[in-house]
Amino acid sequence: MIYNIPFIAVVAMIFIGLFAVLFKRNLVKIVIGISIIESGVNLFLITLGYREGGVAPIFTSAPSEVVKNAPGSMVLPVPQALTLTSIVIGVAVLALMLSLIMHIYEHYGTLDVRKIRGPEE
Amino acid sequence: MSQMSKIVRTQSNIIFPFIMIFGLYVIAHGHLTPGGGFQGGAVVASGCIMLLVAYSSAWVLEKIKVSRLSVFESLGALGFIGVAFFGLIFGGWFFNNFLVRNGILFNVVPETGSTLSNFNTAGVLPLMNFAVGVKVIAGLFVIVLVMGYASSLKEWKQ
Amino acid sequence: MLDTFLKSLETGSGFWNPLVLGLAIIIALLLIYIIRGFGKKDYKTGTEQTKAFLSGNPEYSKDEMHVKGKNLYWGFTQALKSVYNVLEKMHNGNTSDYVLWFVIIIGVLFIIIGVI
Amino acid sequence: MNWFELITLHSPPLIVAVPLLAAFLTPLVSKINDTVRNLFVLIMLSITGLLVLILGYDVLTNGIRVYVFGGGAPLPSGMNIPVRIMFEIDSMTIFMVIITIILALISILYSWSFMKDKDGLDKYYTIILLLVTSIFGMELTGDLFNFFVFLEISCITSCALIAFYVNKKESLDAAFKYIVISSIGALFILFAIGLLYAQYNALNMATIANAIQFTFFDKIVLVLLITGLAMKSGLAPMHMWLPDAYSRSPASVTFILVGATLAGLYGSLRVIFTIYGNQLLNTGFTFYPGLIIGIIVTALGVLSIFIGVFMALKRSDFKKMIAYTAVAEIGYMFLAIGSYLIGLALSVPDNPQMLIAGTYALKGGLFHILNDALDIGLLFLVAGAVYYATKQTSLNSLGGLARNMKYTTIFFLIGLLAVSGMPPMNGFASKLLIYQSTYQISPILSIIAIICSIMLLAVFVKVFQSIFLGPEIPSLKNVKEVPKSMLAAMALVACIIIFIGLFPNIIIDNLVTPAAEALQNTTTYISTIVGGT
Repeated sequence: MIYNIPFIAVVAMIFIGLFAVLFKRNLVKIVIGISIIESGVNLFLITLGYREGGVAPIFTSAPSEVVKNAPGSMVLPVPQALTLTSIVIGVAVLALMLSLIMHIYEHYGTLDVRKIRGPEE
Repeated sequence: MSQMSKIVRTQSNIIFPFIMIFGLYVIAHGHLTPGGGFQGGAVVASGCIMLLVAYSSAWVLEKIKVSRLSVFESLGALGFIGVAFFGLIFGGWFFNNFLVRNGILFNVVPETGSTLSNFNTAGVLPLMNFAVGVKVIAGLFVIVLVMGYASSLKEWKQ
Repeated sequence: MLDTFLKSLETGSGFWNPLVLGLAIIIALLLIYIIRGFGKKDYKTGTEQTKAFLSGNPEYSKDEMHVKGKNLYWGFTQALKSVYNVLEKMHNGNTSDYVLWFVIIIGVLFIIIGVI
Repeated sequence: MNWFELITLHSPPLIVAVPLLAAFLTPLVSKINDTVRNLFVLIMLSITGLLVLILGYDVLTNGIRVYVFGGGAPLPSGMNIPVRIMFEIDSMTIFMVIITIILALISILYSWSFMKDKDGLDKYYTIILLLVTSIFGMELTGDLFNFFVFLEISCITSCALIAFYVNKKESLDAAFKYIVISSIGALFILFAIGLLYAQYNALNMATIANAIQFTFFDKIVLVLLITGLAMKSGLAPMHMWLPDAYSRSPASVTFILVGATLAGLYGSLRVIFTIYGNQLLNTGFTFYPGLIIGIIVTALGVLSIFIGVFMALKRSDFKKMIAYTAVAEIGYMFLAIGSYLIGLALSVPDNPQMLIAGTYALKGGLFHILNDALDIGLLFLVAGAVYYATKQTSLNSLGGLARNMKYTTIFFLIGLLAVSGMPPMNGFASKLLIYQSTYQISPILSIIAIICSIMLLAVFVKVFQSIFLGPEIPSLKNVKEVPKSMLAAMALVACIIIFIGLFPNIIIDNLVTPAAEALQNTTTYISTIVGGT
């Protein structure tokens, strides 16, 4: 049970983020919602790699008995690499969205998502 | 537009070198300990952003040109892809780790279970970390600099 | 070499050879040219003979004569107004609603694929 | 002999690396001169095109290629699964890569004069090259996480390009919608990839396809991946970002964005046919999974044909009409793919005609990818030319342009005939394949497809009448023909369209049929990568 709590947190974070994106009207809050979804997915990836009692996945610095006796007792490194990459991408997306919001506020004078639409043509 | 109080500026002056050194350490030891180009670059860039907050973006823009930072960003990316191309030229495969074992630098293959003290390992990874670090420092700093400048312009207009 | 260019396209239950159709188009163009040749060539430009005839009404200015985009298919869109009302409501320009459609599709597919 | 083999060996990473290198060199090169920068971008993309041709020839003659980053065999000693990043190239990849390089080259050629007087052009070229890189990466990679990374790069760069007209508020609006929707879709795709990794401990597509069991989690993954990628490719009812994004970006950008959406389509093809390819006829369920996926995909395809055509008929903005038409064309492809899946599922006991009909549908759908990219692209280029000459795209204020813009009119006529599937053009060949094969699956599908195709013709007759025909409007008296580089780009596309239209067999035999076979033979794909060592 105790090991399922991170997964529950993942689902909860994704739903909180979706709630913010779907029902909040402020653009900045929508962006925050996307950020929360992203954190949930990252938490999911990190949780996947967790092993009970595992050591950090640095091969050369692991205690020698761990390497010899139980090579599987390291935390998986691949999900951590995936999470890092995903965080980097998230930073780029966040910066892009925030700069777009700045321009949008300049042109529309509002941050209400219902009022930000192009002309009907 | 306006700068923050003298206390804040002095504090950031004191703390700035330490942040710089820590960030550069994270970049340099990326192949030995957790961390690497992006993390260290983010630390260094946040140190620069601290200065930006304390001294206002207009002051920073007087000291640093955005176009020069863009050049640095391009150079970082070029360094990364260039190392990959060197792998193709010297090692025979794209992204080949051509320095390990028979290179001039970073050529040692450490024993399993040894300490983390040997800096001279891991082949091209330190070079790539360095390139990514340069790119991230320039990129993140440019983003926040331009954003801060744009918002300060708006305040100034009003 | 020529074979590959002249081969006709098999479509499972039929075939299609664009070159045959190209030949037909050329023949049709020739026929059109011949029929055009029967027309009278001795009309005089600049007189009543080349003016547009609008049942005796005077000709409007060039701007008003042009049938604009909004005038075309008016009857069609008017007849299918109920369909268009729904469609216009779908494309309301609201980002949250667009994301909602995405979430709805995920939910529906979960139900369909998860049940089997 | 040596250098050619070397280039052939290393062409897969170079196809991605050369535009990437060019992208980061462009800001440095543009310090010299504008002309030098344009030439540099064009030359770098031409080199990429050459590499694509070399790789294509190699793959089409010798079969599937695998390139391992860092070198060596795919599997290091003592491992059962590939742990390195790999590029896996089969005929389907080659087909998509060729489409992408055509789009990229023509777009760069077009933007030479189209974007001439704009600011920030060095960044524009950088981002466009990054977008091309990411599309190539999505198509070449054999690694799911890599696919996600390239997908996100394409989202970010497309968003930046859509917002190129920063001073127009509607393009900012479109870009914001696009980045919100596509980043949420991409996050769900990442979640699905994490689920796959949790179950099978692998990120390589072939390894996952080899091990996949179609458990409950696999169903979730299937739903998330298909929905996310279909959203990226603009399938109804998740297409709403597409008309906004297409109609409010510069025409040269839109031309490449078509390629980006088609890369999303390619991703969903990979998911259905490669990752889930062995599970389509899994007998452990009430229905075959392939049948269910096929019905869903077909239904959504028909829906997007319907919505695209109906919305296009009422619009009064030139670019928006074409954008909705693009939605309809995407629907045709999904209709063909769904028909193949239905035919495959129906053929199982003893009904082989269904499989044959389905295979023709698949061929038609794949052929339509190429045709759609060219036709829709040509129409967008024409729309860009009209905008360049008159500074407006509303049908209500244009008219009589055929007098001053003869060549543009001819190119528009070609695009019109091609996109609505009129006989001598390429659109007809692929649509005929789709009609005839879907008729055998279900007659209603093909009837809807034909009627909507006729309505597409009606849409563009409206455009042709109100923009190019009619009396000369006084305010447009001084309109001039567009510059030569734009005309050359449009002429190139038009020539390719007519060539494919006249000799469809050459494309079908050499590119489309190998691609369809590559998609159908999942086992070959898996055994080349996993079973090879």
